This record gives sequence, C-alpha cells and structure tokens, in this order.
Amino acid sequence: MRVRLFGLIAEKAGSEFMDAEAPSVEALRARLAERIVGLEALSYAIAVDRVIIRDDAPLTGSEEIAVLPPFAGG
Amino acid sequence: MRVRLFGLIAEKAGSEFMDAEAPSVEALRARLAERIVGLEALSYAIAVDRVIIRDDAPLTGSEEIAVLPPFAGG
Amino acid sequence: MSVAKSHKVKDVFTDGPIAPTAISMSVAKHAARTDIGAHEIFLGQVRADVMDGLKVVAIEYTAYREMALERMTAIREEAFAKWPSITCLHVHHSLGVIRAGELCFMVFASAPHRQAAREVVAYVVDRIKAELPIFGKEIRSDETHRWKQNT
Amino acid sequence: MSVAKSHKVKDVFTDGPIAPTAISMSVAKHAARTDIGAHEIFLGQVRADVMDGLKVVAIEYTAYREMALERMTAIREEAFAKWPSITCLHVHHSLGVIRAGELCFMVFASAPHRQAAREVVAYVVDRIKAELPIFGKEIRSDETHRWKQNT
Repeated sequence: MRVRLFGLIAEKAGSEFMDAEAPSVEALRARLAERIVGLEALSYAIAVDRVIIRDDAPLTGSEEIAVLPPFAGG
Repeated sequence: MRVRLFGLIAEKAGSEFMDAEAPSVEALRARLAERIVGLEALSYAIAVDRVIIRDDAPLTGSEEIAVLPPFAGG
Repeated sequence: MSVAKSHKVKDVFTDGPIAPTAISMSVAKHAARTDIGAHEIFLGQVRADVMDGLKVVAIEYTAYREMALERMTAIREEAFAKWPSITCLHVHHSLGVIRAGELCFMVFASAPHRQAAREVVAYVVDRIKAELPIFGKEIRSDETHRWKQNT
Repeated sequence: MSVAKSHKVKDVFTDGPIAPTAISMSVAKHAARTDIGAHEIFLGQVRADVMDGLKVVAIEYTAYREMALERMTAIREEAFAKWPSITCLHVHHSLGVIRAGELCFMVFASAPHRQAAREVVAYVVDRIKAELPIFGKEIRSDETHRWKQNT
C-alpha cells in the first residue's frame, strides 16, 4: 500500500509517499518506525480513507492511508 | 433647570429641551409627566451629569439633566 | 494607561453608514503589528424587519453624545483591564439615516491569541447595546416610524 | 440541505495570504441580504513569535486537502444544524508561504441576530484548528524552521 506523508513526517522521511505492507494500523506504525529515523519520538495520527482511526483497525491494502503530524491550521 | 430630551420623548414633547424646576429626580418625573402627553406610559431613565440616577436623588439645579428613552444602539 | 495601547478617548460616532472598505483599511493597518495573531470583528447591519406588513427601510440614529462617549471610555478601560493582552480595540457607530443592508456598527479587537479577541468583542458589543444612550427611529415603507428598543 | 444557504462543498484553500480587501468584498456582497443583522468575522494573522532569540518571519502552510475538505463539509453541516438561523458561513485558509503580519485564515458568519453569528464563528474556528489536517512550518530569521503545533 502507498502511504501519504505530511509535514514534519514527510520532511523526516525525505518523501511525501512511502510504500509499506501491514495488516493493521498498529503494524503500519511499526513498519514506518523502522524506516523513518526518530519517528517514535513524534506524535502522529493515521487517517484511513480520510478519517483518523484507532491502532487496532485492520487494513486491507486498498485504503487511502495518510500519516498526520500535529495540526497547525488557523 | 434645562432638561435635554431624546428620541421618542423629544418627539412627544416636540422639543429637545424643556425648562423645569424640581428638587429631586422623582419631582422632575412628575413635572415632565404634566407637560408631555403620554409620558407615564413610557419607560425612560434620567441621567444626571451623564450618569443614570435613582429617583430619590436630590437635584440642585446646576446639573446636566437628560431624559432617556430605551437605548437602540448596535 | 499605556500609550502603546489605543484606549485613549475617541469619538466612536460617524455620520452615515460604515463603508465595507473601512473594515479592510482597519485590518490592513495592523499588518505591521506582528505581535497580533487574531482579529475579531463584529458588524451590525440594518435589518429590513417586517411588522404588521410594514417593512423597515432605514433606521435614523441619534445619540446623547457626551454621555455615550463617557460610557464608551469606561467600557474601553474595563475591557483592557479584563483582557490585558488586547493589542487594539476600535469601535464605530453610525448616526443619521442608515438604510437596510448598510452597516451601522463595528467593534474590532486584535490580540496575540483568539480567546481574548473573541471575548472582548462579545463583552464590548453587549455593553454598548445596553449602556450607550443611542436612539433608533425605524423608518417604514409607508413613511411612518417606530422607535427601536434593544431587548 | 437548502439551496438558499451557502453550505455546499467549497474549497476553503487559497494560495498565498488573504488580502484585507477580500474582507470588505465579502461584507459588501451581503448588503442585499436585508434579513442579516449581524456579521461576525475571525481573522488569523501570522505572528512574529520569538523563541530562543529567533523570530518567525513566515509560516509555510500545507494540507491534506481531500481530508481537510471532507472535515470542513462535516463541520459546516453541523454548524448549520446547531445554529439554523445562520444566513451564511464563509471559510478561507491560506496555503503556501504567509509572512508575519499577513492574514492566513478567515471565518465569516452572518445571521439575523448577533448571538448565533458569534457562537458559530467560535465553534467553527475551534473545530478547524483541532480537526483540519493543515501543517505549518515556521520559517525563522536565520532560515532554520520549526513545525508549528496547535495546542
């Protein structure tokens, strides 16, 4: 699955996209932490199909997935 | 003393000023009611030196006195 | 009172409606104040209320100016005391005939953060409506009138 | 949803700062809506915060647009449901580099009476800050940067 990265996390990863396979949000967090240095120190949310979702949610691989650092709008 | 009239009360009196002698706000209300037809049916406040004042306040005759119908600003 | 804060005595009254462009000009003047993070603006617009089949076409505002300006100065000082972070506070109220759809009232506050700006505008708007001796004659479509009263 | 009310899906994002004149133009457009009695406007301005002796000179905003617009549509619908008297609600947020002193955010509501306009603007501003995936890179005077975070 292709994961979209934003803001500080895109900067840390050096890219706005990352390909990763994971059967759940929790597993995806582990995959991302292996590949983005310093990620475990950061607070971020995972959005699945444009809704922030709990860590135990399953993933089929066909969803739109995004990694969201803290919001700063307004 | 010269009393300033505003808004609806100036309209009822046909003038923006009225001369009246009264030793207190209460007495002034009675003088005004004798001379402005329909005044007793209206709600209004008396300001003495630009501050709304209680009916039992005494008047010396040298104050700036104003008769204020309900406010409509904003 | 600090000179840097704009709470000196000012005439809040303006003859005729407030032009929409006055709002942009007010906002644009604050671009140099880079300690500001939030502006909150309230605008009052004359409503074409209908009562007994008659529509309000305009309101003619008059005021007891001397008392209104004294009350406004007190409200301004109390506002700055309650919200000391406020950077500026501007108030304008129209006098004379203001037609339905035109602006008659503006309260504009700026602050580093939104909460103070929001709260001070609500406070100042409510106090002005309750305490400033401003009178409004609603002129109706048949040229009769009725005196407005804040509730 | 009623067609008369402007709560259709809209792009709230605009490239670059919000011009002060955009506010006047927005206000002026509502003069024909003579059922409006109150406008409430919130504006966000980029603040030149100083931290560790370094001043913020600009914020570069980016967003996850698809999700932001979905959230905004939901917020707008909930706002109209909670305050059905609201006549219109306009939201604009800047993307790209916005310099200190420039405007990056506008929430503008109109209603017959002030209470609804005031409440809906506070509600919408707070929800946007909390829920829209918008990211801000604070660019400092020495060209380093720091990622902004709403508290």
